[in-house]
Amino acid sequence: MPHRLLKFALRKDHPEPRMFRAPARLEDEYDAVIIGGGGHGLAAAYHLAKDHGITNVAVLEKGYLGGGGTGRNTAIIRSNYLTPEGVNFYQASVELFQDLSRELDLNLFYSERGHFTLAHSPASLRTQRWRAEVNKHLGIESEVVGPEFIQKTVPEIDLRVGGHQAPICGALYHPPGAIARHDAVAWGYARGADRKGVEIHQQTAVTGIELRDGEVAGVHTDKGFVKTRKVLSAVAGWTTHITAMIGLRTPLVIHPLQALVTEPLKPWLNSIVVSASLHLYVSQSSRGELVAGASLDPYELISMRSTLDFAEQLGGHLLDLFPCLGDVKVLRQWAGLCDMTPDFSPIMGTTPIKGFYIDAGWGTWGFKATPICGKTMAYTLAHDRDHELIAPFNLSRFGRFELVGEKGAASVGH
Amino acid sequence: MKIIHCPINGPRPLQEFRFGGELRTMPDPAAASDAEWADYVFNRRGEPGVKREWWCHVPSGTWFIAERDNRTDEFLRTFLHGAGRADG
Amino acid sequence: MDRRLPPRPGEWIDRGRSVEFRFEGRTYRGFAGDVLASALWASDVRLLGRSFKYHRPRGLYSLAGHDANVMVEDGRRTNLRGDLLPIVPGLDARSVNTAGGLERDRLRFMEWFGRFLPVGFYYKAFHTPRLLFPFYENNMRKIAGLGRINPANTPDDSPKDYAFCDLLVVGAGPAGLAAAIAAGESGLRVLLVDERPRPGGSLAWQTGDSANGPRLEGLLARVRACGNIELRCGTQAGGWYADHWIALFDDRRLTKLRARATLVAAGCFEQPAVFRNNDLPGVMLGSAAQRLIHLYAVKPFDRAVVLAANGDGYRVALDLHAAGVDVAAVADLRREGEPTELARQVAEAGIPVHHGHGVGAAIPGAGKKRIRGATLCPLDSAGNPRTDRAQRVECDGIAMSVGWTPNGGLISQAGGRFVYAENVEQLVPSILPKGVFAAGRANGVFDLDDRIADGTRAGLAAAAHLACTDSSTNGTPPAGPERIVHRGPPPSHPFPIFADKGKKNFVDLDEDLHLADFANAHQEGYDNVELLKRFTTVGMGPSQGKLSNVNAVRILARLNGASINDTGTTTSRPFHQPVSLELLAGRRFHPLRRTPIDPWHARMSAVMMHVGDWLRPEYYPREGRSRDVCIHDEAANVRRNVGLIDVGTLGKLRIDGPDAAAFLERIYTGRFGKQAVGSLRYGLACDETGVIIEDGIIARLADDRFYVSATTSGVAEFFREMQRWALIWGMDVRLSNSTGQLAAMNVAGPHSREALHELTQTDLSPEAFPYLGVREGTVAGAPAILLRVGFVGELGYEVHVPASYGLHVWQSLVGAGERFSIQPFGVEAQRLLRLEKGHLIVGQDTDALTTPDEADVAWAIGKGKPFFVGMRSLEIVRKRPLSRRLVGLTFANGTPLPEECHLIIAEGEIAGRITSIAPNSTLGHPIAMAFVRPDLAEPGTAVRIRLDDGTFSEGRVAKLPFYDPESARQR
Amino acid sequence: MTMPETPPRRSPIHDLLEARGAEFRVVGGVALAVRFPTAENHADVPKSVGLCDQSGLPKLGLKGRDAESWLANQRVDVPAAIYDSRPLPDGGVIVRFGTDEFFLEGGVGGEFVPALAAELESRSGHLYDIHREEAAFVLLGSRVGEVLSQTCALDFRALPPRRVVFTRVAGVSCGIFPDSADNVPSYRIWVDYASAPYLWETLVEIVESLGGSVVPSPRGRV
Repeated sequence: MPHRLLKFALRKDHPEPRMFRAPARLEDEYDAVIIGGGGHGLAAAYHLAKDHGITNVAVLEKGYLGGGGTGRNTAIIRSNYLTPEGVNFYQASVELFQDLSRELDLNLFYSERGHFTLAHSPASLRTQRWRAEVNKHLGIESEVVGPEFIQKTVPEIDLRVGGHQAPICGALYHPPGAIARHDAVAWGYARGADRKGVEIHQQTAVTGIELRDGEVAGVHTDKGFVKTRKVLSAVAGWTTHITAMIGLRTPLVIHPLQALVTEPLKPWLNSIVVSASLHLYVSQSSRGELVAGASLDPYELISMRSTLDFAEQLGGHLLDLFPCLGDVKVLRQWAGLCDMTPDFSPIMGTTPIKGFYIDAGWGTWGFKATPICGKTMAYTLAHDRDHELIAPFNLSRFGRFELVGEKGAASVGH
Repeated sequence: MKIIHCPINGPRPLQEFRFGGELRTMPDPAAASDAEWADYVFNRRGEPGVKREWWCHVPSGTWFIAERDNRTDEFLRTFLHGAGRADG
Repeated sequence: MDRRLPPRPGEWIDRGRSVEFRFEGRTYRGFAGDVLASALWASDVRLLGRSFKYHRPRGLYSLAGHDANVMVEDGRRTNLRGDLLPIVPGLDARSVNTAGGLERDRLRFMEWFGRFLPVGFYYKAFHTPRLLFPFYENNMRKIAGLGRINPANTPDDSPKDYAFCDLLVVGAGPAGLAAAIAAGESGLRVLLVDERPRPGGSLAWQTGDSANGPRLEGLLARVRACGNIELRCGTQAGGWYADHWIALFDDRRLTKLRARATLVAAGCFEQPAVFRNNDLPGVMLGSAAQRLIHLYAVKPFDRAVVLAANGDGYRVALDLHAAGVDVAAVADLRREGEPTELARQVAEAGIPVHHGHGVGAAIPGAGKKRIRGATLCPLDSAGNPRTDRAQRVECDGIAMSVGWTPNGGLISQAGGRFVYAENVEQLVPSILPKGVFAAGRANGVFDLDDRIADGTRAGLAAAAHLACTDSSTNGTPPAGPERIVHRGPPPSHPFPIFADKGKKNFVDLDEDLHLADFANAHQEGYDNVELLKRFTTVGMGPSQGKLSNVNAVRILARLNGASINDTGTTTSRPFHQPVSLELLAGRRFHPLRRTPIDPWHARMSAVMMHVGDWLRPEYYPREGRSRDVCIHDEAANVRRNVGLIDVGTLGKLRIDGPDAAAFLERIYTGRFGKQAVGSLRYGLACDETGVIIEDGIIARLADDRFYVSATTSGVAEFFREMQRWALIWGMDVRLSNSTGQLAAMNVAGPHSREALHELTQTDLSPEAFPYLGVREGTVAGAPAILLRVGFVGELGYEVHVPASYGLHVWQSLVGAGERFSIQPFGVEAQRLLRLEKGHLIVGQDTDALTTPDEADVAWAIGKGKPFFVGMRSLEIVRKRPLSRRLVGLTFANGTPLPEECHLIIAEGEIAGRITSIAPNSTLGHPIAMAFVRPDLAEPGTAVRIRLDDGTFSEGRVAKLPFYDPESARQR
Repeated sequence: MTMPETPPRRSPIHDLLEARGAEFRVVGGVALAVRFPTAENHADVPKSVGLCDQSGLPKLGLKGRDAESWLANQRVDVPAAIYDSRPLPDGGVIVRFGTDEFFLEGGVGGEFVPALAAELESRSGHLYDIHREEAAFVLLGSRVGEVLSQTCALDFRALPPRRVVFTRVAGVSCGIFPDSADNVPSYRIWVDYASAPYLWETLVEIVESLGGSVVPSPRGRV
């Protein structure tokens, strides 16, 4: 029995201190203001303090910690991307994740499950091989596997997909693919940043950004104005709201992404299973629930409403793949917001506006990048220069028509 | 499921429609600078608010324009391309 | 011992039909109409399940579908709610989530661990050392979870329905019935649903008054009398979606309802009190006891204590008394007690009432499998129990009637808001979205007559609303009768929560959360309702917090010293009750498209492959020949004799009108203005970023009539874009997508001319009908468009005819080609032939970023054109040096061959990618197409390709095409 | 060289009907299923629901600025509003699909549409004929509504008669034409030739689950 638990048992009162303070009021000035108290913003705050000694930092969250994409995604972590730029970036993130529970002294339930991307056609198998080869070239565990391997690893899968659609002819298999307890990632970074002196202000909404001669001079909030020369926008699905405040044009459009969770079941599904052509991804949480999602909603919307269409489609596709789940009950459906880019790669780093830094374009793949975004964006703020890992993702790439083609031959992310 | 009022086919469920993205005006390719052209090709007005968008009723192949609030998903009005110009 | 009561009016069981079933391996009897929990309770079984975390004994609690601890599996299905599951003959139910059965569950030791497992403990332990976590997690996962999946199970694909009505009324209780009648009688098409198997709602069980039976009958009679009300029982409104799109679930199917307005009269969920051991079998909601008595005729206890904070509790006491239960005491949390008539009746029944008292604890019996007593404690001024002055009462049951919360999930899903109202000490709807109405207890109205009046009011309001939305002007409806406001003392207690040193007073039974957990979470900084929910997981269990969220918010509000309204509530999401995947999925439609030649392919037992929605012949298998050999032979026969392929899936478009040529010049990269009538040109199309998205053949039939082919999987989207561009540019063109309307086949090979000649009057001589020509004529009597194309690099004709003639023409060609040994060939042979010819396939040899320069098809771009889609972007792209180019590769026979998408490696860097490969071409050696770095694009350059196993294959860059460079054969 | 006769047009579900043992007769160049071996006869249909194939009837699509005037010159009664219809002399129907787009379907054995098509040879101006080869299925009987409510998200009780609606049935785009006659609810479904076998098999399954059946094509429109 870990000593931590004994400690709880033997103390009469509850021994745990607050994980993060609730500062009474905003200071007049900060060295940096981070908009967004999700995983990315909190990780950036943590690394600003830890790596660069910049602690006079305020994280402004209009709602509650991890209430956006961090708390709404399906917590899949992987690095089997298509472009070398993407693979290197996400691999650095996976490596940070693997040691993050220790680093933050919080059990994030980082659980390596193995990640299948199913191929239902020779064309999609080609794309999977493309990914596998790029991955292997960069030292990532990733390979194309045949139907037999899939069946052996996940016996419940019906490779014929019900018989009315193209059968499964193989998959990209990525053993390090993992899931984690997403909320805890935000809490852990919040505690870490808080202990290093960062101020976290929840229920504090940014209402404007003050520019002087085209440079950031401060931030207006519903709790008053604060001076600062550096602002990081780390609000994913709410980015267009922030960029509109300073007239910064980007390719970002917001789409909802929906997910659902079933009643808890005894463990049976150990892998993460993704099927692009069925618009489906599913894993089983450590609580036993099946957590499943689909591809983006088909039109722009900055609202987190649910649709029945989604639940019907996903229910159908789950049964196409796992016919034995007919009796399994869906508890709850919900939605999050995805800030999509044309090339399915993020938009990170410096912008034409001095002092305004952006961490956006997280679409459906933001959670897995949390640690590396924190590290690289902190570096970028500290040095006012893009960290080399994120240089390819600078907003300026569109002006140069130098896209980072994660879309490949077009397939869904997650 | 949303109901969308197609100017030709009347009120229909969302599943009969396809979203066509924001209504954009192309700058004169000859006159536009590279930067202006890239802005036209890639950048979008993605911020919250009422937008003019293309929608297509698939079964009948009818393209039309909708004014929609992308926060509430409320369709304020729909009209055929060109018809909307007169009144703004 | 049989706890069944004598027959009573309105009971839901059919005593004529006795049902034998099994639970945990033992046989019991009940009646048709019983649910598992009622039938077991009737047989004096009280241990019905174990809890999620501590495996504490749990019994019947709400009997309203929220008893998440009473979950069973029946051999096919799992996680079935014991308080919803009807018993049927042969039912063999076993409790989920036990180790070695319910009685002696080996996991009951978990409770002893409880003190070691504070809230969120798992975040704080097991993660170090890192290597051990997988071991810990494995065991945690085994302990967590409820039922097991049944791998042998197969889903029923029950059909789904669409339905339509003016007004949906949710809940067939007094308010709902009255609302439906009011709306129906004012002419609306009303659908009235209730999740219970019979209508009546609380009239059927709560108000115990003998007048209620007739009263219910009266309301139901009016519903029946009114022609336009449809009543559906056993139907839950699972979720509200945009524009009154509502998911209705019964036990068989999902009905997708489109209503014009929604009226929620779904009543309330009774809320438990929190005290020590408030979770043990025998402690239940007052409404559960009443449901047992009135619906299932089961005597809940022998000796009971009623914990009351409202008149409903006194009603419960009287019902228990009438059912022969010895009611030992009513503990009324209210110092002033019950002001109504009920107080007198209870006194007359000789039931002792203790004002200002609460229950300090339930006293467990052996193994905690039932209770044997309760401690009654006076409450101090702060409302805390004085345990020092506790008096002990023997009893085997405690019924709790301390308050309610509205069943308003649909209202908040529709965007409505709730506010905490002091006059009822609970949430009531404050903002109702347009077209959404609330009535009855869901609306904070509790008196029976008031509820009926409120239902009528809401029904009329809905009618008025729809009436004036009809008369176009979406003005607000005329105000109906005044909103009815609750009179008398509040039906809910503001804080029915009693602290206890130990950790056995449960707030959330699904998740085994007790009071201390909330204080601890709060101390750690989870002081916001959403954070608290996520950290403690309160409300995340199977009953989705229906019995715990309200108390959780009350606790948090106290901890924050804030009001309920400032503390807020968590948002309700679909579904009202969990819904099985097979109901959600229902019957699925998988549309498939087939060409007119499909029956013939079937007769030849061709191997079909899915291409988008289409089925196409991949190849035609032959006895004793491998797939590769068949494909190779099909291709070889095209080169040697003549082959026939079904290309009916190709996009087939008509572009007509005065501006047709000008339009095509804007869509495609090439020039068509001067294209001669009767001729073909290759068409290449880019998107606005300059990326290749389509290619095809453009045939000019007349000055103002073009016939255009497009790719199988791209045509639908591409045609839609064409339609949009035509609108934007305001050009005078008529666009038609005839893809499915026309059959198309390609007869290709040295003998194709002779074969076709038999069937047409069109002059096929090279002079009259040269390569890249198009003619309109007839083939085998059918009107046809003939196109001389060279996709596979041989003399060939594409024959396009109306679909209804397709099979006839195909068969005629097969017949006419017989003496030239014509053979069908499939998609794979065609891929091989076109590869030999160096023709790219968009989507295989190009990707999401490929430009014409990279694909080496810049020749297809018309020089000096003023505009085409993507042109301006290509100008910008061309300012950068080219990063890759599509080239041909040849391989020496015997070398290990790469597969498509294997990478070309140069100086340890990625320098390209195989896009297409043909291991056994008709050229006698393997060939491929690949992207390579421009410095490697020179013909003759050797490139190394890494294979799966890390070894390398070597190929040489070759000039395209590989086959017949002068294109002599196809002329 | 001998030129074959113009062959009979073939329904996209010809083989499926054949498999049911249908007897065919060529009426006006169309192979129509006129009898089935089983007791599937018309009489019961109104009580439940019948499904009938009328594909292969002569069709014609016309587009262009001059389409309307040309039709008028051919003495065709041209519907005024989009999706409105008018009967054709041979029992067929003409529907306006757009401002200057029309769809004509001849009646069983009717000669009107083929004759009209022949006239097109001598056309002039902006008039374009488009191949129309939609399959045509007829759903009829008192339980038609149940078939539609399982496959289509439209409230058919709210639709005006003899006006075409374009919607989706069982996931495929269709034109639906309510042409109920003598109190027998009836809907004509036009669907892409390539999707027809799928839609037919789907509808047959549902029709039979409701106690209905496949019925032979009557002479003329139901």
